[in-house]
Amino acid sequence: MKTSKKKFGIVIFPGSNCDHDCFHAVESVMGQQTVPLWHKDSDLQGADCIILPGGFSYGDYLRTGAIARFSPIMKSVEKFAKAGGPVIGICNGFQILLEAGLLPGAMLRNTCLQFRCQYVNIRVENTDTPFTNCCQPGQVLRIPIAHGEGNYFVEESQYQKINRANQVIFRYCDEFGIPTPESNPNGSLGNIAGISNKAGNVVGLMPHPERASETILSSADGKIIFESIVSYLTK
Amino acid sequence: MEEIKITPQLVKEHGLTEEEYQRILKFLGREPSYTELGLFSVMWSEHCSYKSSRVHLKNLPIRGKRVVQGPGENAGVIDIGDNYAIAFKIESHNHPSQVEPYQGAATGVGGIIRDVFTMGARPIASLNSLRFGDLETDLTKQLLGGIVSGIAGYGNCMGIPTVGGEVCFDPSYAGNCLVNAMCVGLVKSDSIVKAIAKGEGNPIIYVGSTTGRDGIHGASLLASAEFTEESKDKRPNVQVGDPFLEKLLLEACLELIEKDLIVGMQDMGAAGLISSSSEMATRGKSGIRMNLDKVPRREPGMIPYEIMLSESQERMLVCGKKGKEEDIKKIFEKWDLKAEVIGEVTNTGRLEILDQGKIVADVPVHALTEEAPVYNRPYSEPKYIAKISENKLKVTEPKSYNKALLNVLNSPNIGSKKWVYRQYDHQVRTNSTILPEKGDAAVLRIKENGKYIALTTDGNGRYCYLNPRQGAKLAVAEAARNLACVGADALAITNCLNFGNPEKPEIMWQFKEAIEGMSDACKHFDTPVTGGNVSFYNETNGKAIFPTPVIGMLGHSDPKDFKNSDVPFCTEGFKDEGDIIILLGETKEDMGGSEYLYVHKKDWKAAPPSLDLDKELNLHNLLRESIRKGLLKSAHDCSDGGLAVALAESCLTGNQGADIQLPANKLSLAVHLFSETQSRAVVTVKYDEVEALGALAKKHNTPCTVLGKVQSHDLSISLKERGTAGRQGNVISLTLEDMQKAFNTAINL
Amino acid sequence: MKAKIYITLKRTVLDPQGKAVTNALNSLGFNKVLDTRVGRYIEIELKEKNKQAAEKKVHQMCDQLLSNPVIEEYRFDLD
Amino acid sequence: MKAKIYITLKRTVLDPQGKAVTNALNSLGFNKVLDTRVGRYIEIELKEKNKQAAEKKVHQMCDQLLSNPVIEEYRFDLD
Ligand SMILES: Nc1ncnc2c1ncn2[C@@H]1O[C@H](COP(=O)(O)OP(=O)(O)O)[C@@H](O)[C@H]1O
Ligand SMILES: [Mg+2]
Repeated sequence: MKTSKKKFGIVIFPGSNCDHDCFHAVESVMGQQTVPLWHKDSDLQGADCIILPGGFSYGDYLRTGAIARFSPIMKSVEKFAKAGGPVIGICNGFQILLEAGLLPGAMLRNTCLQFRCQYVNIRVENTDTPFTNCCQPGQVLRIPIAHGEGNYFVEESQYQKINRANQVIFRYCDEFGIPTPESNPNGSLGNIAGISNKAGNVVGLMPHPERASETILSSADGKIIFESIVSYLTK
Repeated sequence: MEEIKITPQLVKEHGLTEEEYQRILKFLGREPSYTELGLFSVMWSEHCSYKSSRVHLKNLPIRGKRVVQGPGENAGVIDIGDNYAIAFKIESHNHPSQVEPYQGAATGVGGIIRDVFTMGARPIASLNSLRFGDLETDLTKQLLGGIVSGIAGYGNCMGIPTVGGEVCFDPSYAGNCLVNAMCVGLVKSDSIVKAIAKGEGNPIIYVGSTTGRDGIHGASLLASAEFTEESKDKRPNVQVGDPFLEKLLLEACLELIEKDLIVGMQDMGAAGLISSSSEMATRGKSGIRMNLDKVPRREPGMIPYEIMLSESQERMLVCGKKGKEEDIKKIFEKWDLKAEVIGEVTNTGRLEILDQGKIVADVPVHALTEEAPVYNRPYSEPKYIAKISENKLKVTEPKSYNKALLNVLNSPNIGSKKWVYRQYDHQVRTNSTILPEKGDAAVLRIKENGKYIALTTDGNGRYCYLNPRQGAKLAVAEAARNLACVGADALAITNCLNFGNPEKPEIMWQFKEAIEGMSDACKHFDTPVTGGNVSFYNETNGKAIFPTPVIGMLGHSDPKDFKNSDVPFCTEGFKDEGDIIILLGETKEDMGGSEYLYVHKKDWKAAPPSLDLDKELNLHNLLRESIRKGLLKSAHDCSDGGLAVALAESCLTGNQGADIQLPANKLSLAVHLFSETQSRAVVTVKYDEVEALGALAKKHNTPCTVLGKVQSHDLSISLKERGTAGRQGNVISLTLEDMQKAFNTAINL
Repeated sequence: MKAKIYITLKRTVLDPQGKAVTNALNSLGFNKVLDTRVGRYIEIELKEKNKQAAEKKVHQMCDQLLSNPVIEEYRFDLD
Repeated sequence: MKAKIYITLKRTVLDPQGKAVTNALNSLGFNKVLDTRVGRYIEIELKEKNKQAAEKKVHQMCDQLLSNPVIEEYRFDLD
């Protein structure tokens, strides 16, 4: 019998530390299925969606995400992504996707030069993706960040391109949805909090939706991202 | 290699007294080798042997129905039901942090985390308690910046949320900052691991990072001697932490335990290989034979002395089960770590150390550990104490009460610690239900059994300086009150005792008094001590810090005891306009050591606040019962900074104002607003539940006074009737923005 | 053979760390500091005698791992 | 004048970052990499013509701010 549950593959790199949180959000909160994917393996075990969780893969040594992207599992993730499979990188996962070239741009240190753990507001810029299809256009989500290098950078010409192609998925904003300099916690170019690839099936974001998926954790706004993925996979 | 000759000078340089050396000769029946001298020197150091504190620590209450593991293991363990238990402990890293703030603090965090996972527990939260000199000085800024980023750097990378703590400033800590780090872990009650080595022939396995020359004598010399100019030369001893490696070590060790492959394990912290091996053997009443050729090193040419004493970080010693060596190695390989069998358990009761085929040390294990010297050092009351108890403070009224409140809110001791905690990942693991500054204690859910735990660290060096016995009692009371304010039962404590040089009778007196005060309070609240740490010699150029016992307390809540089981806790912020603000407890004149006097540079050196333990406990029971019945919409401890500060904080946290009508009493207005009388809390209820709370307060024998109501935006405090200061009408009127500005810029580097 | 690799942010990339250091130096009284760029310095010990072979290898290492071409550039010495 | 400053961890100090990079390079197939040390490289633009004066200043900057004498050492070039 075919189960209606969707299978989320959650990659574990040495130094990943939000893997537990993703398992919890997907399994206990969303009631979906999960499978751990060890970085040394290359079998994605039939996962419908891949999550690269947050943490400090390889201690963030050299550059965030720089070493992790060479893991054997990443070759399979790349293939999966090229074939159109949905891949979401959260925080360190986003940094790995950038280093792997699956997403354009690079991360610099936060302009304050400190790690920042705090709630931020982000505006949904594109609802036509597997990760945001349940959101209202312009919807403001309250989700926490926790990173030292989330200052997104890309060359000006490239920035124009991703803007035009609607690849900017989330921007830091104030509570009314306006992307002000004060609401930008890390100096990110254009207040970018999350982007996708051209095809829209690979997304990276610095905020942690898995940390804001239950009201007891001060916000459940992040759940809509997981709901979007499930609804996309169910279609 | 040429054997180094033991001379009286060399013995002295190892911090051993003549009598202690004689004792070594007796145990060995011969002169020690250089290596053996080193072993005794570190194992008998204050830091490892607790030789000055042991006689007093014995007086602490350690028994309780939930205590699974009391003092003596790497961490205490408290039962929380459903086959789950909490392992927790606090530890100091003061001197290393003063020398090298970032790495000192980072490795302090790394060390306490290892203590917890050594027990088989998964670390789920960290806290810390920090003390610095005056924030205005460059040195303090540099230390604060380095230490906070060191704690963040290590804890964030480990994926352990830093959920709480405290930061205080006083010139007494200018040359000797305090960095106390606490870690809390969750363990299945039936898989607690002990730091034990037993079973003849079982392998002794070394895992984790390589051994280098870093940190040799870190424990014995840095932490067991006063801080002088000379200490700076010991800088090469500073260790560098590798949180990434520790994360791998953590995962590997927990996997090891799950697969039931080991007898015991211990981290290599202070005094590295020698302390871990001798302590494990002591607990197992066995011996250990080790071959140093097998120890993985990072530097060539290391001699046995250095290998045994190195304090390189991120290393563990495991006593495996014979025949499981390959399974054990496989797990470490999975995590890209090496495991090396370096010895075995024997039944000789001796520690035998071989290097290149030769025996370089052969000593009875118990001589290093259980039979280390114990001193009942002389103590006497310092002269300043008499002066303090006679001192009557003159509290003058400020020109402007608005300004006075803003001054206190702007004090770095009272003001927002956001600059600190936003650098810590406090949400990873998705259990943090009360975030920093939202309540009086951190509250974490335990997904595994549906229960909640509450955590806090508290200590007040100023109170302890004024009266060490009272100060320690107050610290325990404050911790328990913080837990009561979030609705939790207080279960147990761990403590970190930061004092000066114990060879001085005045310091020893402070220590003994503090222990007795702590002991009284712990008995009263039924919060046994499950472990802790003593840090002596916190002195710079002969001047001691304030005696500073820090209490780390664990609390517990079961949602089924709460009317609203979805939210089994209470936060401190005012919630809705119209809610009624109530003071539980009674305000008296307690200005000794108060922040109000301190901030305004007035004489504060008089008796600290008094404390009636019965009244205090009544308050806690009242808070818990009313929170669990769903009566309270907010609760906030009223102590540091006094009533005015408690009200302002609840306004700021809740983003609401308050309209307060102070009832007149015998107190002068400044005292009424800023007195630090204990056993009080500011709470709110819905307007139609005032009576219900009143009835409960009566039941718990606690005064209950309506102060006013929550309003939007402004804090306004008026005197209802003419008070002794001859005033009436409005005395404080501040907007949220006024207060925010003062509160949020108190610490801003 | 030893490779000494210098990795710096491209001129077009804003360097928040460099800016902070410039400010800090200025406020310490070093008024003549106009600009600071903070980069990475990597020393690699290579078991390789042939300089040309080493050069090729180090280029590969830099391109693949040590530097990120989106934001950084590198140069190196061999000796 | 431009100062190029190289800051490295002292030899006796553990370099976790260097270790991780060595491992990564090895597993990428660069087997001839024996050891890696990761340090910082700082370029400072100075409004100073006198080389000796500049030298003195840069030493001061390194001692006071740029390097951490407890665990690091530095050297620099001027040009
Ligand atoms: N060193 C620290 N680490 C983490 N959190 C801290 C630290 N210091 C203070 N905090 C947090 O900041 C908040 C306010 O601190 P403090 O004023 O000391 O608490 P309290 O008023 O309960 O005594 C608390 O949530 C506390 O846990
Ligand atoms: Mg406070």
